[in-house]
Amino acid sequence: MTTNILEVSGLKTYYKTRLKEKVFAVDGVDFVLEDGKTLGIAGESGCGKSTLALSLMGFYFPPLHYGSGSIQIHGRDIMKLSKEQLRTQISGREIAYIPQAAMNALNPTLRIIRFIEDIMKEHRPELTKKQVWDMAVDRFETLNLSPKVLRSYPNELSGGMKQRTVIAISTILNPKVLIADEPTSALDVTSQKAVIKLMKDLLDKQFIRSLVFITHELPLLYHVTDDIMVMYAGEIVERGTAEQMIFDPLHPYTKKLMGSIIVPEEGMKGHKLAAIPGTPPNLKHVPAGCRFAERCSYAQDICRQNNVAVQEVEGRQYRCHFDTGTLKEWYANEQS
Amino acid sequence: AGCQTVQPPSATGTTTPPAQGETKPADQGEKATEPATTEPAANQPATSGDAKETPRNETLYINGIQWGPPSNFNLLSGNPAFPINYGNSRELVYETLFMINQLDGKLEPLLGTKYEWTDDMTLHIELNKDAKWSDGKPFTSDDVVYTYQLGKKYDINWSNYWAYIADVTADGPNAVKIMLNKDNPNRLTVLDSIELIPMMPKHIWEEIEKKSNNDLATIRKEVNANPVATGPYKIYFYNDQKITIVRDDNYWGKSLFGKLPAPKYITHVIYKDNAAGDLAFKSGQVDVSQQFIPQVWNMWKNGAPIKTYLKDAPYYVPGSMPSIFFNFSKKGLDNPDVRRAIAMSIDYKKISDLAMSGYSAAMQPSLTLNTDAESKYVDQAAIKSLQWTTDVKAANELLDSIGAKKGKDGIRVLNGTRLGPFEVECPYGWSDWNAALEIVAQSAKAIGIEIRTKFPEAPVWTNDLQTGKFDIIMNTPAGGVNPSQPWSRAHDIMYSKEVAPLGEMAFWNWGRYKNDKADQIIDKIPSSTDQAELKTLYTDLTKIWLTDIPSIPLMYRPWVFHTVNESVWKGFPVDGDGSNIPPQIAMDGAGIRALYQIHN
Amino acid sequence: MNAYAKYFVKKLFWYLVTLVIAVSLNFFLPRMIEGNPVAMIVSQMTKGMTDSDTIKRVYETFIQEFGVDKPLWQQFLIYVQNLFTGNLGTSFGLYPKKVTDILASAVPWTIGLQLPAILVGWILGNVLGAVAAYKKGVFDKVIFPVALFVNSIPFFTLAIIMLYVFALTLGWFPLSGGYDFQMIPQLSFEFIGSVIRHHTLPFLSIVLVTIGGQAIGMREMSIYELNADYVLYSKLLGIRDSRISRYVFRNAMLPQITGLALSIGTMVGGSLICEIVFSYPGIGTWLFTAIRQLDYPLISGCTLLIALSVLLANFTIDIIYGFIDPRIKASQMEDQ
Amino acid sequence: MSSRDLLIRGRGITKVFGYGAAKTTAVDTVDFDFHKGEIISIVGESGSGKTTLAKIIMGLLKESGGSIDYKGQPRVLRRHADRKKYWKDIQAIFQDPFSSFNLFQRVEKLLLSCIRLQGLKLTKDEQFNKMKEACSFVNLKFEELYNKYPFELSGGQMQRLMIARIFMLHPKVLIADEPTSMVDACSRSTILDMLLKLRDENEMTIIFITHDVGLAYYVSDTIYIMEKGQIVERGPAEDIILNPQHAYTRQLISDVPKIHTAWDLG
Amino acid sequence: MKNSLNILIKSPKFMLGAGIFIVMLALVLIFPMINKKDPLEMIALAFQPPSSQLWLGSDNFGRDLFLELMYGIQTSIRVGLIAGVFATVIGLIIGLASGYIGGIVDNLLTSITNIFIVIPSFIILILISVSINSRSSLVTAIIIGITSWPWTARAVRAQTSSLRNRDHVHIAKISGHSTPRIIVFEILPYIASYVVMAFVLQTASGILSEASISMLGLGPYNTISLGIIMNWALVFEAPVAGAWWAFIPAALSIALITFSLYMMNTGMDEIFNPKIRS
Ligand SMILES: Nc1ncnc2c1ncn2[C@@H]1O[C@H](COP(=O)(O)OP(=O)(O)OP(=O)(O)O)[C@@H](O)[C@H]1O
Ligand SMILES: Nc1ncnc2c1ncn2[C@@H]1O[C@H](COP(=O)(O)OP(=O)(O)OP(=O)(O)O)[C@@H](O)[C@H]1O
Ligand SMILES: [Mg+2]
Ligand SMILES: [Mg+2]
Repeated sequence: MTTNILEVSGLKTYYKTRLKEKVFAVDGVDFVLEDGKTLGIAGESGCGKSTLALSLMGFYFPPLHYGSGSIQIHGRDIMKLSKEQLRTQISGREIAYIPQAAMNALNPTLRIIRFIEDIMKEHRPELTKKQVWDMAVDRFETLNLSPKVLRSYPNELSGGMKQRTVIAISTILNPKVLIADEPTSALDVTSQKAVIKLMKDLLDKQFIRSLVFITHELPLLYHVTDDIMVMYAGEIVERGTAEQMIFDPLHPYTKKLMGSIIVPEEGMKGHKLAAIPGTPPNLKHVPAGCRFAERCSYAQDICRQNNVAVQEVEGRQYRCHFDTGTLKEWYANEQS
Repeated sequence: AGCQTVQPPSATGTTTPPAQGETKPADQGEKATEPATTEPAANQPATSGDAKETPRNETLYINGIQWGPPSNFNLLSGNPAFPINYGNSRELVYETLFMINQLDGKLEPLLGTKYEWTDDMTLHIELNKDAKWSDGKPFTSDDVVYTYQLGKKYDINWSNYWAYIADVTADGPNAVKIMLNKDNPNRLTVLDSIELIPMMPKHIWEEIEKKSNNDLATIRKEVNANPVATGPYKIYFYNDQKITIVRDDNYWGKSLFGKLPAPKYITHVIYKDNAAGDLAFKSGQVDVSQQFIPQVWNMWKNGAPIKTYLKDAPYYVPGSMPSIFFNFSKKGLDNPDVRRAIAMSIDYKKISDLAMSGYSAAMQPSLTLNTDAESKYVDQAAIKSLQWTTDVKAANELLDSIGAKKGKDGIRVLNGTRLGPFEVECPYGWSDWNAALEIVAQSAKAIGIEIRTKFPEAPVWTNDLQTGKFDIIMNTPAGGVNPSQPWSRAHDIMYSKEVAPLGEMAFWNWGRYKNDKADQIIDKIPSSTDQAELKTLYTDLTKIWLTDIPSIPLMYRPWVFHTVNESVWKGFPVDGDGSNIPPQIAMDGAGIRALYQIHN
Repeated sequence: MNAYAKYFVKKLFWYLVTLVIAVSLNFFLPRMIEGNPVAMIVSQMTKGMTDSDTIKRVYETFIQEFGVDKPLWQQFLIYVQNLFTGNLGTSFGLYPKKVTDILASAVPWTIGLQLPAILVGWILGNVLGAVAAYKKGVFDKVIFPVALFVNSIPFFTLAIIMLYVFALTLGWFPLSGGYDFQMIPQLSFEFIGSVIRHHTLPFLSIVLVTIGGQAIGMREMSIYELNADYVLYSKLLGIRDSRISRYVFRNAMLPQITGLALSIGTMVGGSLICEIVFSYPGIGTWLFTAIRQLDYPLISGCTLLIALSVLLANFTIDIIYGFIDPRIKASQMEDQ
Repeated sequence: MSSRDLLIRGRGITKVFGYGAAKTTAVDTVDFDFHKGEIISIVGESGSGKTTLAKIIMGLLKESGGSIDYKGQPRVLRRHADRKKYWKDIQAIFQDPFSSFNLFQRVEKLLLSCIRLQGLKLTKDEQFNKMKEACSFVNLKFEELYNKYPFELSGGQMQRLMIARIFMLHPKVLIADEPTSMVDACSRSTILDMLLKLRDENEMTIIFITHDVGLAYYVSDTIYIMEKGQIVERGPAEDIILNPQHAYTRQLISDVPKIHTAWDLG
Repeated sequence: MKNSLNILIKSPKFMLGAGIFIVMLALVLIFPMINKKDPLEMIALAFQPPSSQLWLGSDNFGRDLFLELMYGIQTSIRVGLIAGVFATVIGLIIGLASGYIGGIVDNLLTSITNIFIVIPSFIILILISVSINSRSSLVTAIIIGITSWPWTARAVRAQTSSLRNRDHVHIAKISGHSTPRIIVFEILPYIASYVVMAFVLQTASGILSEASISMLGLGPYNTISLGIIMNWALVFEAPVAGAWWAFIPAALSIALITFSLYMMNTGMDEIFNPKIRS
């Protein structure tokens, strides 16, 4: 029997700019994550992926502010907890985070092991230094990192090592949910592969139960996650299994996105890429109606007027006025 | 070699390391073998109980004589520290034959009892038989002869007297004869010498000479931390912040003065600047101040027991005449009418009021000071018509009359030469002089002459002064109170013989003024004995000076300031107390008598 | 480490070059002044003399003794030669004192005054700056501008105002000097007490200005550090604020060590004004007197001491720095 | 393809940074032959020397060894005039769009300077039209952009503007150093399409620098695989990708996640 | 840029600083036009306390201190500005040359800069001031300027050498632009805000330096500056005489000007720096 480990509903968060305007970068997001499942989030740059990741942590630092909605971990709404409860009970233990820029995520003047000790002092104060050391060595070794790394300063590590170190640190408390914000974007393909393997290992060994993986690299998500969500302008536009999303997209935006994938495979050369004209809307003034309408080649008047509700078909959700049949027909026509 | 700091043994008898870390302890032993220190009291406080500080009521604090830290107490070094400094007939440690009294110009007996001219060329001096050195040895004519001879042997402070002296010989153990040089007889300077040359012990310095192979450069390096001398005090302690001397209770002069001086200790505190010294003086930490204190009357406004020699302005007895000198090679300034116009434009009252806080009496331009001792040399009525007073209108008229017309900028042009900008120069920080020159510059503006002030560092000023690198420069011609005044002042202002050309160093007549008549008179005065003749000579000389105006005196200034704070020591001499003790800060010349008069 | 050693060898070389230039400047700059220090001494010696020949002879003996008759470059060679034997020459103004003796007597006073003052001022300034950045509010809006204002008062003026207010008007502290004039230096409680009482006011004045300067720098650094990624990451791992602010404080403070090094290095030179105002018997007072008297050997001696201390402090800090802050070490290596 | 004219030829190009122990050989005896109208990709992992090689070709870095012929003649860059002449034919697009723009110059000024660079004397209207044409070519509305500062644009817009610039300049050679590394997949395909279009219209030689094997395969005629400063394999794109010979090439291709073939994580 | 100017105006720190500075500047520029008297004229007795005629009393020369203060502030600001310009321009040129040209030139210039940083500038300032014969306020300002450029040079160099590797500079190069053009159009705008801030700081420290060396008696001759007013007050022991008015107003003026400049700098820093960092 599956339980929902993470349940998000109606989450809205915004940035307050210097000129006091509100920019809703996450604008009414609902989703559930089942225990033991992995979820990918994809989308164009600036669509709010990183903001969503941060918002899920329950901590808000200016200029990011909480708007409304709930985030439940094992049915417990973390937005209703006090800051102190959140810090001691949730952060790092229940839900952990891998930042987008792992390069700067580590205190440059602290040896890795000292940082781990500090984390343990907060969450597992009963452990001795020796126990912490053993634990860290153990974990680092499973991630193919030599214990020497523990004694290093961050700047003594290469980019790939730093990335893996951050992953190790984020998961050292065996959090239930791990949120990884583009953990491989700064790495070359070889290191990327190593990191992916590592995350898979962590899941296999059940150090983490569930994973939210954020990236704009669709082929990567295809291999890593069970489900994929596509975000556009602060909203979720479609969700389905990885298989479905890559080979059978419903939403026109997803469709275009999949059309722009380039991989070194036979037949790729000369294959016509799908181009999306224009740029995503400015989140300061989102257009009424479907946010993608402006760039959508199938858009009709109703798209620009009415708000679009999420449709659910066979366990898949998508945010479009048109039913699956219409969409599939259009896509088929295009093919020919 | 020499020990630089004298350390008093501490109360417990162990030697404490000196705070300044300058001393090589080994030197102590070396010193002890010298005859100079056979008397152990020389560097030990007399009371051995608590030696941490000298008791306030037994110590006289003074300031304003020594500015830098003391470097040595060697008269031959050229720059000995307080209380040895040469040139002020200082009588605390070394003593002179006679003491000058600033008030009446008379020489009072000290080591010498009597002097007389036995003939035109011979000065006979009798010495005090009681006098002895602090190591107990008697003071004899040999010491006097030796001291004079040192000046012949080496280039030292009193070497120049040998230009006028043929020989100095002993006349028995207690008398000496000084023979004048036939080619250059100068009675005045010889009289200077007997009140200025400090007597040095032959038995000590012969040794030092021998040790140094008669090489002056080596002798100069002798610190002489425990000088053997005849005076009432001995060096007790010194470092960079103060010099303390202690009374020699075996002082021979007890017989001369009838008692010992009152203060057991005299401490000169070395302040970094006037302000620090004045503050200390105001608060009673200093008893006698030789500093220029602006608006001294403020000091006693609140009833503080502070006094000057004179109760009212000018408060101090004048002793010198700081003046500005013109460079005779500068176009514009070479015109006597321009110089006269400047002289007439200057607001002397303002200089006295603002620069000197009123310490200078009304200006009566002359080569003499307006004191009883000097003014008698000149026929005042004869020079009256030539003397200038502040009169801007007349100055302007004078300039108009010689055809110096004002240009667009308000500055006059004389025969194509713009009158200005001329720089007027004196060392920075000599505040009364700085202010005086600011007033000169302002005054000149009113008659269309542009004068700018320039206040460089003292060595730069010295250099400019001597090499003639100036337009107008301020300096005191022959300061000091001694028997050769006002001759030496006139000499410094006007004498052109032996003066190096511009660019080389001149030691007087810095503006390179030249007047043969004046030279003749200056040559003649020192050998003249007839008072009437002297008066004519001085009057003629003054007339030349008033006509040519090579210099303009800006103020009368005391040679030494003498302000006392009587919160600890009382009974300092003041004008009209009948004591006839001159305000020579209780340690120069006859002023030393004050030390016997003061009390707690 | 090898590269690191090389870095220092290179650094050392440049410090030596700097030293050579400083020594030359120290020698030539004062001698550019168009004055004649010997004439000064001689005019003092020949007071009242009316015979030019004698005066000239006196003058020439001194010229020879000080060697100022030789061409400048020859004097320089002699000077450098003497330097190697530790001989800084004889002072003109304090003839026949040795320059080394004068310096030796002054250095303890200067260090005794400056070192504690700089350290205390530095620590207080850093704390104030950090608190202003972290707590904001009163600290940022009131205390910080006040520190800035104090820093805007010329030190000379500040010291004099303090002197008149606290010493003259209120009489809390003595006016000037290193100790009571009645006293004779020795190791007794009274004397040490006196030294301390005289020490307080100059000490406080230095502390006051040091605080302002350091607080400004520290505040800026702290604000910068507070925005660093590692702060967010540490928070999301549940590390408590107090510990994070320790990270920030430490990281912001490390660059401030340069400031400390510079102050310690310029201590001897920086003491000038304070010592002049309080008539404190240190190097600064000596230097100034020497300049006033054109006492070449003493000027060169003082400035040499100053240059040496600055170089030494910088070099030491360069070395220490590399060990305590890995970031600096990395950038030092990059410099190569 | 060999039938085409040889445009740039490099032999034994080497670049050494630093000296002594700190010496790194960033480019190590590299040979290359670029033809007119050819699209070449240089592929390699981070630090393999791609950018260094590109800069040498651009004439921004001086090679430590080897020789480059341009249009059959040895390339001379000694004097500023020589360089100016060479640079007339060459243009570049750099990796980071944010650093490629002078943030203090408006878009309009950037494009105007291209017109000036070509030495064209145009009236205001002509200038306007030309700029508008360039922008519409890359799918941008000039009217909306011209008085904006670069930091008011999105990354994708910046990249496209850079290409509009190339379109106005018509260089003979374009060197594009990871021109799409900072943009996401959708913008990437737009940009690539435009570049290909440019080549077709102008017979332009394009040198692509990238670490993305898929992209190299998609756009290029010829691929050079670079590892540690050396070219380990070169040839037609199809051959290299579908039939890699060198072990390094094989590994590179296998490390890329694909969608039709399994991704071996073992 | 208009945008950042707008934001600057919103910064209370900057506005406070600019306000104080402009008010002072206006006062000292306008007052001498109304009161045309010669500030050097000695019209009263020494150290007269403030009264209705002499608003700030008289100094040791009997001059009107308020009038002197007006001219003194003018001179001080002028000296500060000239020193600031010199320091900034020298620092900018050396920093740009060393950062942009690189290589041996960079090594050489950097070493020179470091040497100047290490050799205490205040001491050099004093030594040069002593050695110079004719000290006008211009000469003083220039001396201050040429002893205080190294920090600017260092910072400009750091920024330039990172800007040099920015791609738009490469593009400009490939476009055949000349080096001066590249420096002026591609590099200068980026460091402009920093240079303005450095200039403000240098001006402030120039004013402080002038005050310090004038108070040591090494300032210009024949002018009035705030430092010189304080110097005379000290030389004539105004504090001993209780004449606070000869000293405190000048001290406050300096503090106020410098403070206003510091505030402007802090305000600008908060506005400009995030941009430089991002
Ligand atoms: N500090 C901020 N202040 C104001 N707006 C911000 C801030 N940070 C981000 N935004 C805006 O929020 C939106 C979402 O940003 P976010 O970083 O979440 O995007 P993303 O999907 O993670 O993009 P990327 O793929 O580039 O990482 C963007 O449009 C951006 O302009
Ligand atoms: N200016 C330089 N000084 C010293 N070494 C350099 C310099 N530029 C590059 N290198 C070195 O040369 C090698 C190749 O660098 P290059 O930038 O050409 O790699 P790249 O293939 O472009 O890598 P990336 O994909 O990360 O851009 C690297 O090891 C780098 O450290
Ligand atoms: Mg993101
Ligand atoms: Mg690269």
